[in-house]
Amino acid sequence: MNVPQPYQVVGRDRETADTVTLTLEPVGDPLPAFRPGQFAMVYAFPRGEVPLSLSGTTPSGTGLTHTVRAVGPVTSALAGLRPGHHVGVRGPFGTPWDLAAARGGDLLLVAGGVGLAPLRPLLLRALDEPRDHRGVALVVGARTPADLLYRDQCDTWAQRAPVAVTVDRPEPGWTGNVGVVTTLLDRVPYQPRNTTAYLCGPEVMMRATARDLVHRGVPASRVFLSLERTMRCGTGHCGQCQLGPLLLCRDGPVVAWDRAEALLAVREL
Amino acid sequence: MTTSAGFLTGLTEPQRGQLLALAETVRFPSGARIFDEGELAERFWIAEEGSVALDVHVPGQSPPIVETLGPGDLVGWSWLFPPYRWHLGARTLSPVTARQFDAAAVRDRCARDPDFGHALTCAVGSVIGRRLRGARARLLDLYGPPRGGGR
Amino acid sequence: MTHRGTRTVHVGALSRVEGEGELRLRVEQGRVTEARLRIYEPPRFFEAFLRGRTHREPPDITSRVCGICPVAYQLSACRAVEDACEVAVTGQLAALRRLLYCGEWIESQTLHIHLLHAPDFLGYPDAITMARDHRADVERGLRVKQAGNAIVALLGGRSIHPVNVQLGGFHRTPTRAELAPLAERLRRALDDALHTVTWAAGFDFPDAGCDDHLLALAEPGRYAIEAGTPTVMPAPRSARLPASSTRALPTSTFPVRDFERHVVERQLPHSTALYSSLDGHRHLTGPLARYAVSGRWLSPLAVEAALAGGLGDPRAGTVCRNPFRSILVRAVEVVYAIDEALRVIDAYEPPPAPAVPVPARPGRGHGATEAPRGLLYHRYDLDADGTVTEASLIPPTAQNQAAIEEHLRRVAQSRMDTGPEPDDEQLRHLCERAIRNHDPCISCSAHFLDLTVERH
Amino acid sequence: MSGVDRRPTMAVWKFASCDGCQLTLLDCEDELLPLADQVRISYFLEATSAAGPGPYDLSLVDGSITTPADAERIRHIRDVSRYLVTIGACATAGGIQALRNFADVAEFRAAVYASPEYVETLADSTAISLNVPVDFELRGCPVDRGQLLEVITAHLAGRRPDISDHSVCFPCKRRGTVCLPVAKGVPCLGPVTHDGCGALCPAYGRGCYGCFGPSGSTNLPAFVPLLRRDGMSGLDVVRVLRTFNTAAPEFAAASSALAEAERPPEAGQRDATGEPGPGQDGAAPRHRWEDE
Amino acid sequence: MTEPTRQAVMGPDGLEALRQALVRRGRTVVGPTVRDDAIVLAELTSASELPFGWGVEVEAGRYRLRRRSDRMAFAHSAGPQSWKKYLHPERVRQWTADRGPDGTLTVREEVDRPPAYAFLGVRPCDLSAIAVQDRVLVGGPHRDEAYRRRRTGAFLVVVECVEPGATCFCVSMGTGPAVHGGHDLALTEVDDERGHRFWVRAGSEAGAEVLAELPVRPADPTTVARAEEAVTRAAGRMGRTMPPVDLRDLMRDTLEAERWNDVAARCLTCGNCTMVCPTCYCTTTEDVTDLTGEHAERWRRWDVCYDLDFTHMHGGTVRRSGLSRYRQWLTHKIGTWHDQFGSSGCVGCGRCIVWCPVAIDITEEAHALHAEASGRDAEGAGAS
Repeated sequence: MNVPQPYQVVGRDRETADTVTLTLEPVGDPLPAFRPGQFAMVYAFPRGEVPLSLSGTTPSGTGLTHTVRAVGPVTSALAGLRPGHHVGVRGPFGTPWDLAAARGGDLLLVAGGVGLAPLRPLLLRALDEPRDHRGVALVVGARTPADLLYRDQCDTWAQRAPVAVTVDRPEPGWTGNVGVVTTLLDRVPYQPRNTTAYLCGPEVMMRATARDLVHRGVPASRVFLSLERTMRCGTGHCGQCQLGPLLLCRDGPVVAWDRAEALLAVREL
Repeated sequence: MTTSAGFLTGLTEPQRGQLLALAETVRFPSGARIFDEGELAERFWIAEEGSVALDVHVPGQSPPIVETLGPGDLVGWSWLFPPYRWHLGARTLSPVTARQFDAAAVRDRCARDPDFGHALTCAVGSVIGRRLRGARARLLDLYGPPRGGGR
Repeated sequence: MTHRGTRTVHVGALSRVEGEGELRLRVEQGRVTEARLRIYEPPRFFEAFLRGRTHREPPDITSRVCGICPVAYQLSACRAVEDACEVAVTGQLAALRRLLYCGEWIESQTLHIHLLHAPDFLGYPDAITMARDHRADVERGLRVKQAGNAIVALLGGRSIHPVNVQLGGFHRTPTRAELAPLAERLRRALDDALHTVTWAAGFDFPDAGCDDHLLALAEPGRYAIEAGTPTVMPAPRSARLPASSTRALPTSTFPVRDFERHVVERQLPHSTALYSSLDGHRHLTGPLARYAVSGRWLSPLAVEAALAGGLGDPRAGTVCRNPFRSILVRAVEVVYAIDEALRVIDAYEPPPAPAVPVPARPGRGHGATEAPRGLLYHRYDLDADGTVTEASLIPPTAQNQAAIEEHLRRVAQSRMDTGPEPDDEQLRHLCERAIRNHDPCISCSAHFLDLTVERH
Repeated sequence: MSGVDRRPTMAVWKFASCDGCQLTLLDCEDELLPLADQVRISYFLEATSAAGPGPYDLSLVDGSITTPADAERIRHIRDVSRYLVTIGACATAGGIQALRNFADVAEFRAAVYASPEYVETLADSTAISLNVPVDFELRGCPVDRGQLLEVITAHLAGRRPDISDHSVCFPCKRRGTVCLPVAKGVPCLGPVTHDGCGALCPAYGRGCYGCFGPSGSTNLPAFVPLLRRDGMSGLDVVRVLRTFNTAAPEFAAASSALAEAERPPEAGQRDATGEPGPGQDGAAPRHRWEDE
Repeated sequence: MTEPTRQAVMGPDGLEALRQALVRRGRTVVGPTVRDDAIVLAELTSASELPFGWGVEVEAGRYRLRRRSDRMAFAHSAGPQSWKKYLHPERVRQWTADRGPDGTLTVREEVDRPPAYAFLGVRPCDLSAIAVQDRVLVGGPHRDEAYRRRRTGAFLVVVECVEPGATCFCVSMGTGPAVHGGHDLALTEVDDERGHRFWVRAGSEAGAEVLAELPVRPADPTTVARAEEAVTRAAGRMGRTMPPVDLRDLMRDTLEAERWNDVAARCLTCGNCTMVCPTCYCTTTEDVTDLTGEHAERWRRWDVCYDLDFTHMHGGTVRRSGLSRYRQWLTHKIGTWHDQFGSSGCVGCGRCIVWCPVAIDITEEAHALHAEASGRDAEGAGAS
């Protein structure tokens, strides 16, 4: 059955001025388990649906965590929800982050803006299973310090793994880095040839980062991007999320750079 | 796209030796002003430890930071091109250790050794290019609220 | 504030009328010396830009003069151009046109009765507020209106600016099967419409009369709608204002082609509408005029409705001259239009072609039909390839404007004469009611009311 | 009604137009009373004598700007409206009265009025959006009832209205109408015209005449030859583009280019499709005071 | 129990018997018929509504109905509509949602009960098109239930093609004019000196059962030979071809070709080609609400990659230019469809050519891209 299942908001954390993280628990039977990188179609009654990537894990195992930025009518409605409110959820859809590709090597996570959200469950899993990898590093770019997601958690993560953060526009009192996210690629430790990179952020930022990483020696097949196009159905039937040969709701959103590079190079593909 | 793994990687081993021979190691405490906008660019640095902020003087504000630099980064390039004046200011955000160069001596060396001069100019050019790309990327305000849609 | 002396009362932005206008009354020492209906609806220059268009275009273009009665414009335009091209549309195509027009009568007259006019009699600012206490009456009106719109939408494609009318007939004619569900709906609407007559008959009507010449099309044998000959019932000779119900007087007629010789438009500074007069007299078109010249041709069911509504027997020559009672005449006309629509549907056989050809030829053509608000006249001059070289449109409200102003003056004066001088607010309310009696279509006249009462 | 009335307020305004678009609201026979339960109709002259004060949550604007006083009035309406929707071709593209933009308005006025000096008007009829910022534009001459309700219900629900910008061909094919130009050689503006009517004319065997204006994606230079193939003269094409959306930029550009190419040696003033007049040479409307 | 008849010959009266046999099975029988100057698909209340003696003349951007000199019912190429009209309807409600007074959300899946269809007169190219849509809509991990309910058990009567149109190229796409399975019954129409008749074969058990109820005679060698000959002859009379190359490679390698500018200058982006295409399946969603806002519905309707909204993201439209939208359609249809669904999306029916108002021809564009690519290869070879 491909209709939204009712979920209840059980937690709501304000991340930034326009972004909140919702924790949802099923009202009835839970949907099949979501893996990091996959997304749900989340329905805000009565306005409509938006695709939202999983942004965290819940202790119950049946819950879902989504971080949503209010940019349109549906996301604004979602961002305005309070515990007890209901939403509809369909999923899981799409490809997960390929964590197996990184086994034994370094993990480099590069996030831009709200792109940190889909990477968070991957980071948490990697931190929980340190023996599977050589190392984990996180690089984060944001517009301003106030736009940084999960700020407190970043500090906690930084105690367990190298975390580098930069902003485009500092605010008074900001003592961290200023500049584009690619300038941080030299500030965290990883062995390029033995690294798997996971990028999520604006497409322009991911393209520049992927090129820089490949230039440094990270294999293109191990640079993963989470791509975005219009999605209506999530089930591969509406045709709207096509990127050349890819149906991003099915063959994505996570796509390796060796596939994505040529596609993203063609304008308006 | 060039790697940004340190300014010196743009030079060959011998050239690197030639350049570093002109350097002395200096230390700045945290919060020290290294240079200021408009001053004559008589020296430049390659950061080894610590963090340097490039900033600009705006009346009535604490100087806004344009970009931060870290280990391996070239601090200052205005010394290479006329009018040899800093177009931004630089101050340390932490204690900084850096290699310091006398600009006139390096320019003189470039003039006498065109191969060295060419290599150094390319290395500085590559840094300028990278900073220009970064500046443009930030100009796009990629993480900002979506625009242009309307519907 | 009430005071004797001279004052100006201004009714800005008339409500529950179609289009924009205002009203100004000048009162000097208890005498209403001037009543002006000022139409500030901006001019749109239809007659100017019709020039240079082809002869096939006036029906669609002139439809846009008025979203309230687009069918009236389309069919007056068709008749005028067909007249110029010497083509007559007859038989089932003519019957379908009448059916379409019945649709517009039903929806437009019902709109006026239930949504615009009735709230005046029951004391509400609008039908929506009225619905709180009289929901069934408002809903009944909406049902009848919907039935009228259903006719226009089926035959015309949509209820406002229908797309299916063309010179010579239609683009596509319906099958009998398509009309069948319409008939079903109209039969239910007929009961509702009869109910509306008796409902409206219960309203409290001020005593009033009018001494205008009455002008309407007449077509012996049936109530004129989409065709007919201009027919005049003169004003009673008596110096006294006639009572609201009078006897019919002998009528005279003139051919449509002579319309502009009899009805002359002139412009006054205060208005973007044009005033017109009939052979130098103030005249009135619309339901009272139609009922006076064509009442005897109403269908038996409509005559019964007229009797039940207290309008007297139109077959015996009873004429209604009370503008306040126009709501009853409209309600009877709605009954007639539904009855007539059912008759047309019953007799319908699909014509062999949806339209007859109307090849261009040079000449002048005249067309007049009975829009819900009154007689609507079009005239076009065509050149050899069918290009329109001159156009003239005379809408009912422009013809009625002088009469409306006179009614306003009298209503206001009568109020002054029969009690304590009313304050501005009371005068405003009274004047707005008086205007709504005529369902003026200001958009049409754009060529129309804020009441300014000057009290000097 | 007891307590605070929390219903959003709605106002309906009229400028130069035939009234048809605001009448569309009264034509929503099934929805009118339920709608009045959800919104307070605060200002709607055609329907009510009770005029509530602003500001208004939702303003529907019918008609185009053609007089100096109206240009002033629309600015006031914008000031007192939270969400302003233009309804119909007049408000959205200047309407048929924008034919004056291509002609000499003084001559037009003289042609209609014996005493033109009494009539105050601007040289151009302009869309509301050329005068004040507009939140949503609903097309059509007249607007479609269903679309009007969609805009209102979407506004009430905080949804984006489901109003497509695509061509009339989309609904035409969806409803299974046989393509008139292809199967019969009948000229049809469907491929360049904005959907909204649901492809009404072709369903009645008539070529679309463009009453919803240009679609979101037109290619008129490629389209005009198709009309010519199907038997229209250059002047016919100019006429059909210059009707109810005459001043819509895409239609105006195509009709002006064609009119220029088709101009007879002596273009008389009687040709309503003649040269582009003042106001067509730039995007911005130029208000000129005709009566001083 | 006797073995059901697998092949036979029947006269034209067999068509009405066939229709009735299908109606007796509770099916809604749909087939071609003449309406509005075209051969359209509609429910048949009598086999006499089939277009006996009607043919069509087609060219790019042009379709005209014409009288034939014979009685053939299926001697016409594809019309303006395809079977997706029934299997993948233009607008379907997917669910309704209500919010209770306590804020609880109830979503009900729409489970409609479509008629059991029987399609009479499916051309082989269109049979392939149905197979293509099967792969798209019910062949993946998620199934489109509205499609599945209509498709499951639809009875398909294929009529082999003996009269291809000037815009046909099923031979290039390997989908016709002969039928190669996937049908319940296959007919081949013959009208010669021996009379007007149909060679009938059953392609399924259900087909065989129906065949057993029809007024047939044993298949005679002459009829079979005439029928096979007519189909073979049709294969040689295709009005169009595709370039004899791997179209998937061609599309992948020509994304930046000059030719796209040329076709973009002509394309109206009106979307007609996708609407008439029997395989184009794209949809968009509508979330509609009632006035109270307490009841909402989700509808799905056909959408088109030519629509600016089709690729609208919060930042704007991805495919803004007409060029990119035409390119998306063509490269998807004959190129990336392979990547996505394991076959071409084009079956060679020619509808997009006929119903394009400005006569853009998919085969001409493919040839031009091929020529441009070949020219470029040649240049490249010369230069090296």
